[in-house]
Amino acid sequence: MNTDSLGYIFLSSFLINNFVLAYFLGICPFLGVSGKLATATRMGGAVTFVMFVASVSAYGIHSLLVSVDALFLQLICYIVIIASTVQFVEMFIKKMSPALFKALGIFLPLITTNCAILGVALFQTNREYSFLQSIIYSFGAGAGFTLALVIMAGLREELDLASVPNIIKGAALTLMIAGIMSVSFMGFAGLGG
Amino acid sequence: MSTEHVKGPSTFVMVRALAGVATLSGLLIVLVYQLTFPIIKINKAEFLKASIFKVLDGTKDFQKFVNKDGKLEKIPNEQETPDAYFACYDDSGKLIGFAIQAAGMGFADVIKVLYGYSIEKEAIVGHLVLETKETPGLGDKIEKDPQFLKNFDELDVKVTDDKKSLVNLIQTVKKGEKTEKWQIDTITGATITSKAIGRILHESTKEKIPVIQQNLQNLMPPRAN
Amino acid sequence: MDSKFLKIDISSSPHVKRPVDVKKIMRNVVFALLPVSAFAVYAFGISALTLIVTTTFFSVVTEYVIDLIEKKESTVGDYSAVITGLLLGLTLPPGFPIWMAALGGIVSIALGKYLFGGLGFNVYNPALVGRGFLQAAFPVSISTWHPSFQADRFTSFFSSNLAFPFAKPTVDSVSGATPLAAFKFEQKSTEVANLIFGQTDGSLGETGGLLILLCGMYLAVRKMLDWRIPAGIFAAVILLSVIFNLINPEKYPSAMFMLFSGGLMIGAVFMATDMVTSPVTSLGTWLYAIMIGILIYVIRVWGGLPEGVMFAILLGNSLAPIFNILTKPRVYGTKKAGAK
Amino acid sequence: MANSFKHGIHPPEKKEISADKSIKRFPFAPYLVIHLAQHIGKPAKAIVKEGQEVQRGQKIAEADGFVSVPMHSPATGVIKKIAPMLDFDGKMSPSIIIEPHPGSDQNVLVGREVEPDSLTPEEIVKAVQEMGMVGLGGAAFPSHVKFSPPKDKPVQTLIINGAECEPYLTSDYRVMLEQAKRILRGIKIVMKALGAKETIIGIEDNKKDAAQVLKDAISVDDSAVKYVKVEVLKTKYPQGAEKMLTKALVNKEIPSGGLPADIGVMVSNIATVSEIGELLPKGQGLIERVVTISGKGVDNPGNYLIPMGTPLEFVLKHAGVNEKARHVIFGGPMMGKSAAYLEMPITKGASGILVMTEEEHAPKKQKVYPCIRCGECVNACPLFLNPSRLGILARNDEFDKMAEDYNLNDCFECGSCTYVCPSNIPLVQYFRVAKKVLREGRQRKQQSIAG
Amino acid sequence: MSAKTFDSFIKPLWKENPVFVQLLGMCPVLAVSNSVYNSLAMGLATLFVLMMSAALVSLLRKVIPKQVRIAAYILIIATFVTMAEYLIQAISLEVYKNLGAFIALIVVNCMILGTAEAFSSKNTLGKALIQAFGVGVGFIFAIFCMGAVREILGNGTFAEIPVFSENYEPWVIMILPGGGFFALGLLLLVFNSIQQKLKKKEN
Amino acid sequence: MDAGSILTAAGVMAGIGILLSLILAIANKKLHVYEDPRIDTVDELLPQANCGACGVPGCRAFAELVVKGEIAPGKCTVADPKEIDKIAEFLGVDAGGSDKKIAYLACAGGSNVARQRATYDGVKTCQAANLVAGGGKGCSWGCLGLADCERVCDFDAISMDENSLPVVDAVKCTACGDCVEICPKGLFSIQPMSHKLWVACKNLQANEEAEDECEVACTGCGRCAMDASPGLIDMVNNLAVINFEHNHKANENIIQRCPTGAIVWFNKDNTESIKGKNAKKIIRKSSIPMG
Ligand SMILES: Cc1cc2nc3c(=O)[nH]c(=O)nc-3n(C[C@H](O)[C@H](O)[C@H](O)COP(=O)(O)O)c2cc1C
Ligand SMILES: Cc1cc2nc3c(=O)[nH]c(=O)nc-3n(C[C@H](O)[C@H](O)[C@H](O)COP(=O)(O)O)c2cc1C
Ligand SMILES: Cc1cc2nc3c(=O)[nH]c(=O)nc-3n(C[C@H](O)[C@H](O)[C@H](O)COP(=O)(O)O)c2cc1C
Ligand SMILES: Cc1cc2nc3c(=O)[nH]c(=O)nc-3n(C[C@H](O)[C@H](O)[C@H](O)CO)c2cc1C
Ligand code: SF4
Ligand code: SF4
Ligand code: SF4
Ligand code: SF4
Ligand code: FES
Repeated sequence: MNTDSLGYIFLSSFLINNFVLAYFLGICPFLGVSGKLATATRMGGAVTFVMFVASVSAYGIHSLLVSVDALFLQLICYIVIIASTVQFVEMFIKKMSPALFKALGIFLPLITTNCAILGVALFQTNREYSFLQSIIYSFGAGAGFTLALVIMAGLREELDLASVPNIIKGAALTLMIAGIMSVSFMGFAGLGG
Repeated sequence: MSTEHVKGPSTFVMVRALAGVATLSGLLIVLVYQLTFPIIKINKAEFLKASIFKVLDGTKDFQKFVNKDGKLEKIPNEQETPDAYFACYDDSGKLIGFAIQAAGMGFADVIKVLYGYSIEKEAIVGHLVLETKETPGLGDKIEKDPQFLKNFDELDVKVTDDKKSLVNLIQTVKKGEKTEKWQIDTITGATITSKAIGRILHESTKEKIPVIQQNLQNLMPPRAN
Repeated sequence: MDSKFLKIDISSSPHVKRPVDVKKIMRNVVFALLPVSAFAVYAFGISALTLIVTTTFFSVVTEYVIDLIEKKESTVGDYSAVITGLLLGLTLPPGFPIWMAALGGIVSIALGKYLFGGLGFNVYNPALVGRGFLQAAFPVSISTWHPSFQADRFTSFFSSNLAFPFAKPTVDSVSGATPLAAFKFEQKSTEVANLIFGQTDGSLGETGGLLILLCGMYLAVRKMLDWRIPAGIFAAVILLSVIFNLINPEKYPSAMFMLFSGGLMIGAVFMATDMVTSPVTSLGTWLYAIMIGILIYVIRVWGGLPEGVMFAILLGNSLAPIFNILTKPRVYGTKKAGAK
Repeated sequence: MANSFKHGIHPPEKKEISADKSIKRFPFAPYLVIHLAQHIGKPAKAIVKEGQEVQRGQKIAEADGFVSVPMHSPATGVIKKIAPMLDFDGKMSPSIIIEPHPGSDQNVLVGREVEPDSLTPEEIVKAVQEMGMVGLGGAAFPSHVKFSPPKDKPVQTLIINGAECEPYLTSDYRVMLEQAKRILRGIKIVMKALGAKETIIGIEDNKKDAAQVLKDAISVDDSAVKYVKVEVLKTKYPQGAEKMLTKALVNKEIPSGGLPADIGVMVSNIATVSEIGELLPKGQGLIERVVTISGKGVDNPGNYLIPMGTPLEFVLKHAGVNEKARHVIFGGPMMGKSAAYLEMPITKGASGILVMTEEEHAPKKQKVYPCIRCGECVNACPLFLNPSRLGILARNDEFDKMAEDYNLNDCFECGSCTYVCPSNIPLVQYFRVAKKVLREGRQRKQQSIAG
Repeated sequence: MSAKTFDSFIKPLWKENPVFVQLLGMCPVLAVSNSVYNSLAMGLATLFVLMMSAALVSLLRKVIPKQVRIAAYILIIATFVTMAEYLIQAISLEVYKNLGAFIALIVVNCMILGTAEAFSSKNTLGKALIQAFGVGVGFIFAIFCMGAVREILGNGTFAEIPVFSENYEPWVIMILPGGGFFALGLLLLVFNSIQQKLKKKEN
Repeated sequence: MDAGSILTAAGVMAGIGILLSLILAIANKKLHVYEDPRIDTVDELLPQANCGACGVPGCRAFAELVVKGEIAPGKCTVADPKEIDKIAEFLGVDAGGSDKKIAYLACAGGSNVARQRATYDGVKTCQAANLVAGGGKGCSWGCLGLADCERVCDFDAISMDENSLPVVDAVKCTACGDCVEICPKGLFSIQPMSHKLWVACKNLQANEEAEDECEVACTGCGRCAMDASPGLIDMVNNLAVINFEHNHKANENIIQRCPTGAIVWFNKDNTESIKGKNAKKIIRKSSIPMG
């Protein structure tokens, strides 16, 4: 498969180069919000959504900066634009659909400053993805993040009831599981190649 | 108690503060950018130069070209393009070959390489991995394994007489089965990555070497700048 | 009112019990693994014997030591560590350095089992955690294959077996290729009969598919193994193989080849069936098995690596809790699944 | 294929010990203990005094409200005492203690004979209550309450439970073999009370001869032929549970937390209808019942007609208890309750007394392993619960979660899960504790059940 | 230095280590710790941003109203991150390549925002700097441990100096993502058990 | 230096800054929910045991009520009196403290004096054992000795003695009542420490019947009731029941004639219970053999 094809971009960001398990992005929420399956699913949805928003805004701001020849402002613009767009979207959703806000809203501020989101924006720029490619990339990354989060939540709900030794409980255990997950995701290496 | 005391400052104060900080930020960044830009530029150029020297022995200087409808056109060395041909000259200013970038899927992700093409030998005489996510210890053998590097002592990419295509396309074979000059021996333990290199070179040379050969006449004269 | 003529015991119902317990099941699995191990020794000689003994020994000792440290009653007696050790040994290539095998045994139990609280709580198959660790740590050693049935196999080791602890193994010149690698990298197919009867290269326990199948059937008949899991995996792999083989027999191998090559047989029969790490509902079990089957096929055919059984099972383990939740059966007398 | 339900288990039947022993009458014990609360509902009220002489069959306590039944004296004798006595749960329960007259001929007090056909449904219900009739299938729920379903939930189908799925027990089997006529008479009475249109008798296929006896009896009874049928069920535990039986016979599920009447059925034990068929026309009360005494701990196992109130001690001695006996169990081995005190009497709910030896009983102090998630219990639970998860939750004291997310309260404690569990986890016991704690609404804090 | 200020410097080193205890800034700790040099470079870059932004935040603390403080801090942090990015490129392109996008991602390292918010914005320049320095060193300590463990096991070298004999077989997994998780998990475990022992002693 | 790019930078950034601050300004219009800051202070002073003994779900909720003045700080049974005083002082209210209460156990039937009728096999908790024929103890009211109370006590106030009978540590006990709730035999009750007279038995059997099952059972002989001032002790169902409303009339003489020592007198700090002179001496150390 062509490495620039939309299919590959999705597959790569979803499984092969999973944001959490291969790129170590978004570890904070991965450790923090993976305790309950229900929360994890919603968090995943929210992150995916924000990634999409970030991807679109980053694409726009990048084009703008190229046109005024001020690429050195890229990072600061990304972070600021992403943060404020998300905040705006949050308010917007709150107005338009309280139900949706209830499901996603509480996570939004939490996500704004999360490396996975900024990562999507930066990587898509580095790789010079087109608009469409960028969007697919953000969805793949979001789906991958959600997958990792949901799996972890499933496992952790199970382990909540296990007699895990005390010193391992918590972050250490989650990290070890992530390690095993990461090894098992290595099985996807080379897919589509 | 009432909610009175939490009343915030006026919008103007906030706008002033943020706009102030933002402007300050912008200025700081520009300052550093302006200061570091020349150094970075030199660094990058040095880096590129070093890379090119590595893949084509004897290079002293180089010039960037792009393919415009089958014609190679000169562009400034600083200009970034993904698809450049670096013409390489020795100390006498003689065109000795080209350095070319190529990329393709490896074991884990895309591998980017730079390879050197010698006009004299009509062969690939060196390669350098620019970007790889292959497994350390395995995939990185393509940079370190002496036996694998030997493949690039002289990897034949002769063109046919009409200069439209290669006589023999590059091939990968199982380790120890290399019999022809256009074949690449794979690495045991990293078959996938080494095959990927073969494939990347195969694709790239198939397209680019004939173009070079067709344009060789126009480029041969000692360079002009 | 004198009623004290009887010594009475009291207990909660039920007062009868199926005469099967964990220890008995585990012991039977060990029995079922013995012929497979014996065949491995027959095919690969003392290297195989030493490797299997090493992994088993280190698994059991690790379990024992951790129990000591945790001041728990020793759980060595339930045989589960023996199974882990045996299976880990059976998944290693014949020339694998012994020190690495020992490390694998330790990792299997310590990281794969005790980290999670011991028997019954581990969410990943311990033997495969061990192997996964080894594969990621020593990818070269674990994909260096030696041919089976060498003449001197009962008298000498492969030189790489004997690497000094923590040192690089010497590279043997006689390394071979597994049927799957041969197919993937050299487009060479292997005779299916050879696969079935173990006349190929590969990990210790993965050659001789028929024997594994028979041992698995023994367990399935004794109801100590969930037949749905191997059945689901086989079904998925066969279906995909048949479809794609019809489309392009050059590129996509036959179903028989897929079934009997690589670790599929031992994985499907002995490893995916580890009850601790597979779903508990029967529908969940089917989904789990079919997903593993599909992943094996996808990784083998389209992925970078020639073999994907280990990854597929580990991924299946990851999803087992979610399958359990998704396939919660509808409780008698309720409307929706799990409704109150 | 025989009718059945999904899941369930197959414990060894062990019915051969007592299956061919016909019903024999038991002698009177030196004293009889009649608990006033041996049925579900409000205890009866004593209407006799200490020292009073009573005749066999005479009412000695009356129902206290609708969900309550009267008690009748099982023997002619004298009321020794009215005092609390030990019951199953080790609690003290108000009781009447009767000392039978050794010299008495023990004739049953003649009741007022009635012609069932002439009674209205309401009168039948009243008469059933007067008999002191409760379900003999084990739950001891007052029968007349079951015979008066809510008006908006009419019962079309009467299901007679002849499954007797518990191992060892054979009392219902003997009743079917020996009391076919009584059963048909009882069915007619109950159907009339309910206004039911048909009756299905469900019998497991290990008792085909009993099914045949009933079929033969039906075929010679002109009226029964039209609306009573016998269905053979697969032998599987717990086929005899109300919920399983309705699933197997009419393919309907009793809603969670609902009543059989919700789906237009009523389930009654075969011995219950037999007793009604016999006693109601005679106007007599329930003073004895058929009890299977079985297990290797007794030398004379069999099916006995035992007067209510006979103390266990006496029952055991009479059945030839031997020194290997260790466990004395009221009911079958799957759901029966251990007895700790041999002063305890036979009650209306006792369908069997098992006297098990140590070898026969589930091993003592079994090593409990952690749940290995083998799924055996999940595939055994007839109600499609997840005992594995419930057990793990119980160990973590997550009682609320058990009830809210995993339907704890649907569990009818059949014990199938515990029977199959290879890790020897005492699942049902956990569930009982959890249910009790929840019932009592205790807001307990962390306390590990495992100890 | 008053005892309290000293405390604020010492605490983040161990007792309130931003990584091991507060679990902040995990991403870079995992991602750029496959060698000692990389982790040191990352650590230093983070320290730079941490101190600079602490300084600026502290200086501007009277000017920035509470309501816009987060936005302002992000702006300030992003500024210094961008500066760091260019400075590193100017110093060594190689280092820049190895650290990859993670320099830019320092912006979103919650540790920095946390420090700015919790301490710098409430303290004078000097105190803020000392505190930030403590946090930064705590971070460097953590990422350095990771780098050391991963490089020694995964490559057989420490800061590119071989620590074992020539013949050492590296554990490749330690350099791979999986190994990153394992190493951090393991370090947390060790940290926790030391911590527990210390506590026991205290009691 | 390139003036153009400096201008661009400043321009772009200023623009962004203004945009951002406007957004925030709008957001800021939504006001925060006001919470009394004193709640935090009080909350911090509470022990955070969240035991619920005060009758309020959790310490935070308790703090809210305290601040509102709806409950006295002293109602927290767990907190150190010093902390309570601090809270009271901080809020300027009366501490409302009271006589310290602890858990009293109404059973003395350890395995050395009480007979076991049947051997229980199963889940080793009192709750579970109680559901199996009451646990098999001869005295069906007595302590099962499987230590549910010990496990449930968050304050380590209960320990099981060598005869499997729980012993309450009066110092550690906070009267949270968890043991009262958990005991399936209902043997615990929370009593002020000023109650020195105590019947350590719940057996309703009489005379030998009771003594047969447990050597220290209350046999219902009624001697204590006779010796006490009227109204202090009632005999109910063969058991002496103390009427604590008449506590002031209690004295150590009441227990002296008790034949089994079922009625006891606690010493000053409730560390020891004293039996009457006539109580039979218990010398057995090991459990009573079965059968
Ligand atoms: C963790 C891991 C990483 C791997 N990385 C690479 C890699 O970077 N490049 C590669 O060609 N093969 C890689 N492999 C593949 C195998 O090591 C092996 O090379 C492949 O099976 C081909 O084997 P052969 O060369 O002996 O035929 C990796 C395998 C594992 C388990
Ligand atoms: C409060 C209550 C009301 C009941 N009402 C009826 C009823 O109206 N009709 C009926 O057929 N059964 C009724 N039952 C009986 C139960 O449905 C069931 O038949 C009885 O508990 C015995 O069932 P088992 O032996 O399967 O446990 C009632 C039970 C209870 C606890
Ligand atoms: C698990 C289980 C098994 C049961 N098995 C039987 C049985 O074998 N025979 C029977 O008559 N009742 C059995 N019962 C009781 C029935 O559910 C039902 O209560 C009874 O048949 C109602 O009739 P009755 O009220 O006349 O006793 C069982 C109940 C349960 C919960
Ligand atoms: C059918 C069956 C298969 C098993 N397979 C494995 C296995 O693949 N790996 C393993 O470590 N243990 C295996 N075990 C043993 C046991 O379940 C394992 O040690 C637990 O996962 C440890 O908690 C198996 C047990 C049974 C009964
Ligand atoms: S006891 Fe309850 S959970 Fe267990 S099988 Fe029976 S109904 Fe299911
Ligand atoms: S049968 Fe026992 S071991 Fe198996 S899943 Fe159920 S509870 Fe767990
Ligand atoms: S006092 Fe109650 S809870 Fe405590 S051990 Fe005795 S019976 Fe159990
Ligand atoms: S559980 Fe009982 S003994 Fe423990 S503190 Fe609470 S009241 Fe006191
Ligand atoms: S550092 Fe917090 S999400 Fe990456």
